[in-house]
Amino acid sequence: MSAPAEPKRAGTPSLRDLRALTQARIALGAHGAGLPTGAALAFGLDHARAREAVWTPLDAGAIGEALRAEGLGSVELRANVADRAEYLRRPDRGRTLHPDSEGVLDGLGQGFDVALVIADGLSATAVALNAVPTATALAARVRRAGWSLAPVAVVQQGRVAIGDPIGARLKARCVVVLIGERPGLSASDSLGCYITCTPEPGLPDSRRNCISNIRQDGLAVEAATDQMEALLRAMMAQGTSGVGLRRESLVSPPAPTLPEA
Amino acid sequence: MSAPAEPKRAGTPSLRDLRALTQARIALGAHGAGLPTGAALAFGLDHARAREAVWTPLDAGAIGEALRAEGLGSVELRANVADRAEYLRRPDRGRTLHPDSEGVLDGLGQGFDVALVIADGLSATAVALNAVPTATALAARVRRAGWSLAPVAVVQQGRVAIGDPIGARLKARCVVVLIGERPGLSASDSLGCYITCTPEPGLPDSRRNCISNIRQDGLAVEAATDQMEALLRAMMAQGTSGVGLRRESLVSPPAPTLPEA
Amino acid sequence: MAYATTIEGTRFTFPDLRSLLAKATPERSGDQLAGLCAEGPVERLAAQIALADLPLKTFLAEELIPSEEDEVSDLIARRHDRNAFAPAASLTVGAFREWLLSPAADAAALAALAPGLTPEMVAAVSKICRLQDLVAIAAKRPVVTRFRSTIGLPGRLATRNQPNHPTDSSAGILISALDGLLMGSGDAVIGVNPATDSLPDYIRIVELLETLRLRLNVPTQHCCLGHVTVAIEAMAKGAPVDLVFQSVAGSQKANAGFGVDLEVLREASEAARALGRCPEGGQFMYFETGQGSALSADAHWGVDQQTMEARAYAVAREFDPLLVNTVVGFIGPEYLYNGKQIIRAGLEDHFCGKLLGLPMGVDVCYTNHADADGEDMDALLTLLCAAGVNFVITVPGADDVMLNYQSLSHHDAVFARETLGRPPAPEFEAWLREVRITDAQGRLANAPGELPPALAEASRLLPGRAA
Amino acid sequence: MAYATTIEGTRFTFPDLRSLLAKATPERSGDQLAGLCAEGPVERLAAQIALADLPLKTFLAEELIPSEEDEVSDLIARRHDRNAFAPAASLTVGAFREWLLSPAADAAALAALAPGLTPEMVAAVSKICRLQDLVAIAAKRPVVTRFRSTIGLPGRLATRNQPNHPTDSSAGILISALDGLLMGSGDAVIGVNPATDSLPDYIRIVELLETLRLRLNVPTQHCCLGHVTVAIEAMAKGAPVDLVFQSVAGSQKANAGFGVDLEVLREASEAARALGRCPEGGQFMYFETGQGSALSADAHWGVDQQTMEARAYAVAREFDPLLVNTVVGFIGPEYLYNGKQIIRAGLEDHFCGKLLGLPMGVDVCYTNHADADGEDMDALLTLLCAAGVNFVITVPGADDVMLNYQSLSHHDAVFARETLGRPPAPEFEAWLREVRITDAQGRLANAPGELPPALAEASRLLPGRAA
Ligand code: B12
Ligand code: B12
Repeated sequence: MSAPAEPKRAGTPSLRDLRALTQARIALGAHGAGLPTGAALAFGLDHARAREAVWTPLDAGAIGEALRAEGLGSVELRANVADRAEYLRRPDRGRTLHPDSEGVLDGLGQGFDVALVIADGLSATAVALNAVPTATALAARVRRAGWSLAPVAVVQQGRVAIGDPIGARLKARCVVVLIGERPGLSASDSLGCYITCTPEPGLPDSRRNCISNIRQDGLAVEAATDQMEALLRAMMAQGTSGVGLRRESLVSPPAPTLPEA
Repeated sequence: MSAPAEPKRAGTPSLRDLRALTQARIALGAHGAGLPTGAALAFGLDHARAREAVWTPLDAGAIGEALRAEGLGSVELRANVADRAEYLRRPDRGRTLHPDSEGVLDGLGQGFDVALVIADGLSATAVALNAVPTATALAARVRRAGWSLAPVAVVQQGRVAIGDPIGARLKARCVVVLIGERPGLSASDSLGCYITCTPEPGLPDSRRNCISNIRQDGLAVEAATDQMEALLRAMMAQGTSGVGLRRESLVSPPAPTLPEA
Repeated sequence: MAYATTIEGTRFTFPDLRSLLAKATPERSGDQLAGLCAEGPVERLAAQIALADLPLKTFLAEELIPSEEDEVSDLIARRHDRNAFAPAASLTVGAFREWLLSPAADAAALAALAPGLTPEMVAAVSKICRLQDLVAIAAKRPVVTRFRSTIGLPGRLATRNQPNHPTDSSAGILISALDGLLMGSGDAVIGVNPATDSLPDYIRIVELLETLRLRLNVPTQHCCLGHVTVAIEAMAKGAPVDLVFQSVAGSQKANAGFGVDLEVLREASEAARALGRCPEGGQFMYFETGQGSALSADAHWGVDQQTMEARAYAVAREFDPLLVNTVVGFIGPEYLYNGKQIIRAGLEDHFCGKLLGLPMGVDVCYTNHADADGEDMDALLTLLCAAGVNFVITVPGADDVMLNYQSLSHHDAVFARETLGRPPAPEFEAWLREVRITDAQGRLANAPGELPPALAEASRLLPGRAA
Repeated sequence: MAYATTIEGTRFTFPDLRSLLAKATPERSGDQLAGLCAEGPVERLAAQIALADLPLKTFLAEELIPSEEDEVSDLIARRHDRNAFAPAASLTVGAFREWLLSPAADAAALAALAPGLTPEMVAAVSKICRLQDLVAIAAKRPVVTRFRSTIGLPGRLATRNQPNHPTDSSAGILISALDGLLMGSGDAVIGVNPATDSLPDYIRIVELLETLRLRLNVPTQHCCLGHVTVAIEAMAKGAPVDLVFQSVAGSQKANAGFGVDLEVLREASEAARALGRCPEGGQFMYFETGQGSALSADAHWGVDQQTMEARAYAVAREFDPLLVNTVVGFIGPEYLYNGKQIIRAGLEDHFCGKLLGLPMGVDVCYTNHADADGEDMDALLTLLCAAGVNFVITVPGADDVMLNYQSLSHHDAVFARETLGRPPAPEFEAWLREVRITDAQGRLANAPGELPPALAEASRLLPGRAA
């Protein structure tokens, strides 16, 4: 009385054997149109977890500690948002600094080549896991390139564009925002990187460049910072970023090597 | 380009001419399956209004005043409910008295033939419009029948079964609850009447009798109190109420006279 | 017996079957009111995972409400058919869901299995089904009944024409019924909820509906939805009672709250059969149910409202009904808080009823104290049509002026016919064409409210005309 | 010009057409975010009543965004066809709704009217339509396009197979695409959103998809959803580009936010035509849109998000696309807060697109920061199938592992085929049978993940096998 499980035909391969090639939920099986019960319940549980991840708060202190351990100075800021519920409904507020945070920046000096911002975005988990290693690797490259780096700004309740007022206030040539991407069902640890040249409040997203899916099963930190450095070099050279940036010079990520089946 | 409006055929009547026979939304017309725009928007507006009616608070003071003007004493009580939102989710609480209200009853004496309760239920509007006239007419009948009547209990956030603890505390032979029925789309002024013999907390609804739709375009106050009196007489005689009550003796409402078309 | 599951190191335990079922139920205000629901999504998932692993036959070994104290439990136990159950006897709830979805579970297999299923089994499996599963499975299980019309044939949708009036005015009822017929509604039943509850009114109403039916020769049945005890008295006096109606619930105590028990239902059913109005082999009982009614009567025994609802179907099933209708959004937000809860509950009820072999209809409806609106009903109607619901309720302009709630409009049935492609019962469909209410394509043929010539007869019923 | 209406003594005024439209829009978090929405249900109804009385032609006289400052407005004005509009020229918005619902508005009439309609007109009428109206009207308006498969034929549903991978791994994309094909998904397009944005990756991806298509002989088209400027470069290098993709929005400024304008879209379209891959008379542009993108780019001009969305369709219409896809729940709760808002928005977008003559598909989806779940998607898919949607997106197990959101699963397409009776594009349907992915009834024929013998060829594409 259970769905007929055909004997595996000799010679023809099954996608099930190749599941390691992607995190995607392939070869789940089906009963009529329905998912197997196990897969359906796993989906429900993953959904509950991913929703929780959105609401998990950022431990900014811990990030600051970890940065310090890597020899990086930092300051804590917050966007002009009351709480997480408001954050979700008011992205505009997540793009501006809280009045209390504006003063903090003024004491840091101005005119850096690169400003680095770490913001919770939609996943504090992604930031907790991946922001410090990424920031550390990037800082090393910045130093090697001979650029000046502002103290890292760690922002609560921030959106991508929070980099604009921060970068502008620091009069940075480029601002790099490392931010928690919205949590997915299979991964809530994905970090996004958005880089903007001559940041100022009100810039459109077409003025930024993006590197996405930085996480353990996604883009590795080394490959990601490779791309960041290449983008920064192009921006410094051309004085612009976003769709106007010529990309010829950029390294393309190494072609993924296919595991043997 | 508008839907073909067929010429009215001579001889065959149209329901449109007979709309006065019911408040129901008959002969609205249709475009395909759709309501005419006017009817659709009217529906939306009526829905918004009906939802408002649910949330309108009862002016218990005004009810007390009006009862006094008719020569009826009353007390103000409230059910054990924090606010309207809780009222909607917790009907169990609307069936018990707030601790503050229990003492109020103790000062009123005990052993009445009839206790009368006016409760907001789901429509304070219905109570504001119809409760006092109904209570006044019923009180006159009670007096004429030679029964004793307790001071009227005016209850905020009450459910039908709030009559049980009130009636029990007053040791009333019968309790009559006049309560706002849930507001409909066309009428939010409909009053319900629920009568219970030898009330005590925990009685099932099958132990009550109900007279419903008391309002201007529904059951008239005179006809309603006629039925209430008949029910009370049967209950006093048989010592019970609800599905066990023999109904032969009850008056049936007068057959509605059909208006000429 | 206790049930448990471990999720990422956290152990969740459920002391008994009742709590396992309750915690596995999707969020619902009624279970919150009863204090039975899961604390949050993770506990709910844990319960669903444990429930999926439960052997189906556990429900035969462990009663939710003891038979000794509840005649509904007793009925469920007595009527269970072990032979019919055999093919599913070794399955867990989770594997049962998979089998139900598989092509093996076709109409014949599902019909054969029905007597082997208990309400608790179908309630349990429904709790681990998504809306889509509830639709896909139910769509494979037609349940056909007949009186003067044939209801529940695949691809069709019948309607109850519900011409209520706040004072039961004969003219008001009549004109509303006619309005519905002119919109093509009424093949399941023309059924009036009486505002009054007296015997004379009951008799007056059925006689009125009988006259309407005979004059217009409508191939349908009628009903006054008074209390079953009133129906019994009316039948004794020779009133033309087509269908006997009663609200029923899932425990003896809840039914007592409605003033009924199995005995009185049996008496009513026999009385109706004796009238001989229904053709041999046809059906003539009409039941209504709805999640929350047991809790409302304080008679739920600590069982979640959806399982209690499925138990009500065991009561209905005992009497081979023509129509079973879950009035899903009717009671209010204390049981189903918003459109989302109403939509799911409607599909659950339909699914459970169908698996148990009942001719399920749904009153697609909401009240003004719930957080729901007509658009939620649009969604539910469309989903129910996909699931193959037998019938829905329709009233003029979606507004029931006596019961104070919004059901579907007769217009919505037109939508189901014209857009979703669900014609009414074949006898009624033919009648609609014959009297020219619809054209050859089954579309409404007349200007609103106009009687087609073939119904001139009806005009004589109207006030101010010779009768 | 100001607009006003009086309800029971209270006068409601709306200073201009923009505010009238915004206040008439059903509740939506994006309009709340923009500070444009009605204060409550009564003000909303007042706006809807005033809007219903507005002559349709007002939208020709009064621009929401001035043509002088916005090339989308300019496009709308330039392309408006007064002759086509003539039959509706005298209607109000309310009467237009009634006509759309009436049988007179059949497929031919709706097709003839389309060039006479502007986005603002269809947005306006959608605001006074219930879900059911949106479904019933759209269902009467098939829009058919073709490349290797024919998409949008009445009664059918195509799917985009979306095999995304977080690092664009060739093997990961390939296996996911195959998984989808084995579930019967991919007749609208096999389309990858690249995680990377470099030209070499773009070219690698289209070459990979082209190999897959040729080896299996699948009658479909493929697409890499990179930025249109990258597509132009790739075409210049001779990459096998079937479809040119771009996200578009309803104002010049919003498009600038996406890094595009009409000029670059035209350039891309001409480059793709020059490749000659698409048969004569076929279509090869693919656009995506979604409510909220204009506001997100601070480029909404004080216009509500649903009207802005309809304006994006004017951009799409200019380039005779094969596919237009509204990614309805994709962005997040700041624009569509919950399942209810997503469901309505999906049906509005489909409706508006279809009335304007576009081959509308919908990405039935939600994010984890929205208050929505898979059951809302079940409802939306069922409603969209009733409305005749051209295609939906499907991914393995409903989980897009790169874009971090939940779309439909390939399984949901099986539901649409088997329960809702919507087969795929005829060419693809035949292919599925031929290679034995489906049986004679169109049901899935294989155990999960198993390649049928006819697809043995595919196995050579897999890693670790000879290519
Ligand atoms: C949500 C989203 C969008 C939304 C953004 C609106 C919004 N309010 O969130 C919409 C649908 C509008 C969008 C559009 C596009 N997106 Co997008 N988007 C995403 C997604 C799924 C999540 C982003 C996220 O979580 N951000 C974190 C939160 C906290 O940030 P936020 O401040 O709330 O939102 C900002 C960012 O999302 C940013 N953003 C979003 N997409 C893009 C793309 C680029 C190139 C840039 C610079 C910025 C940017 O704009 C938002 C408003 O400031 C990512 C995938 C991922 N896994 O991250 C792709 C992703 C970032 N987008 C991508 C692309 C290609 C685009 C488009 C260029 C597509 C196109 N061809 O037109 C457009 C243009 C965007 C622009 N404005 O310039 C790519 C970027 C590839 C790359 N390495 O450059 C990604 C990785 C996915 C993909 N492969 O398609 N996108
Ligand atoms: C809601 C409702 C119900 C719900 C009640 C559950 C609930 N929690 O609300 C349900 C669906 C269970 C129900 C069932 C029945 N109802 Co009823 N119900 C109504 C309705 C639509 C609204 C009532 C209302 O607004 N109450 C006000 C609020 C504030 O009260 P409450 O404390 O929250 O709820 C209590 C009352 O609603 C009461 N109640 C509800 N119906 C009935 C019926 C009778 C006879 C009694 C005594 C009490 C009663 O029970 C609730 C719990 O204590 C009315 C129609 C109307 N316009 O009023 C019909 C109405 C009162 N019901 C009616 C009937 C006939 C019944 C049934 C007997 C039907 C049947 N044949 O089985 C059953 C039995 C009820 C019982 N328990 O004894 C008739 C009464 C006719 C009469 N004059 O006696 C009415 C007028 C409608 C109708 N004509 O069908 N009902």
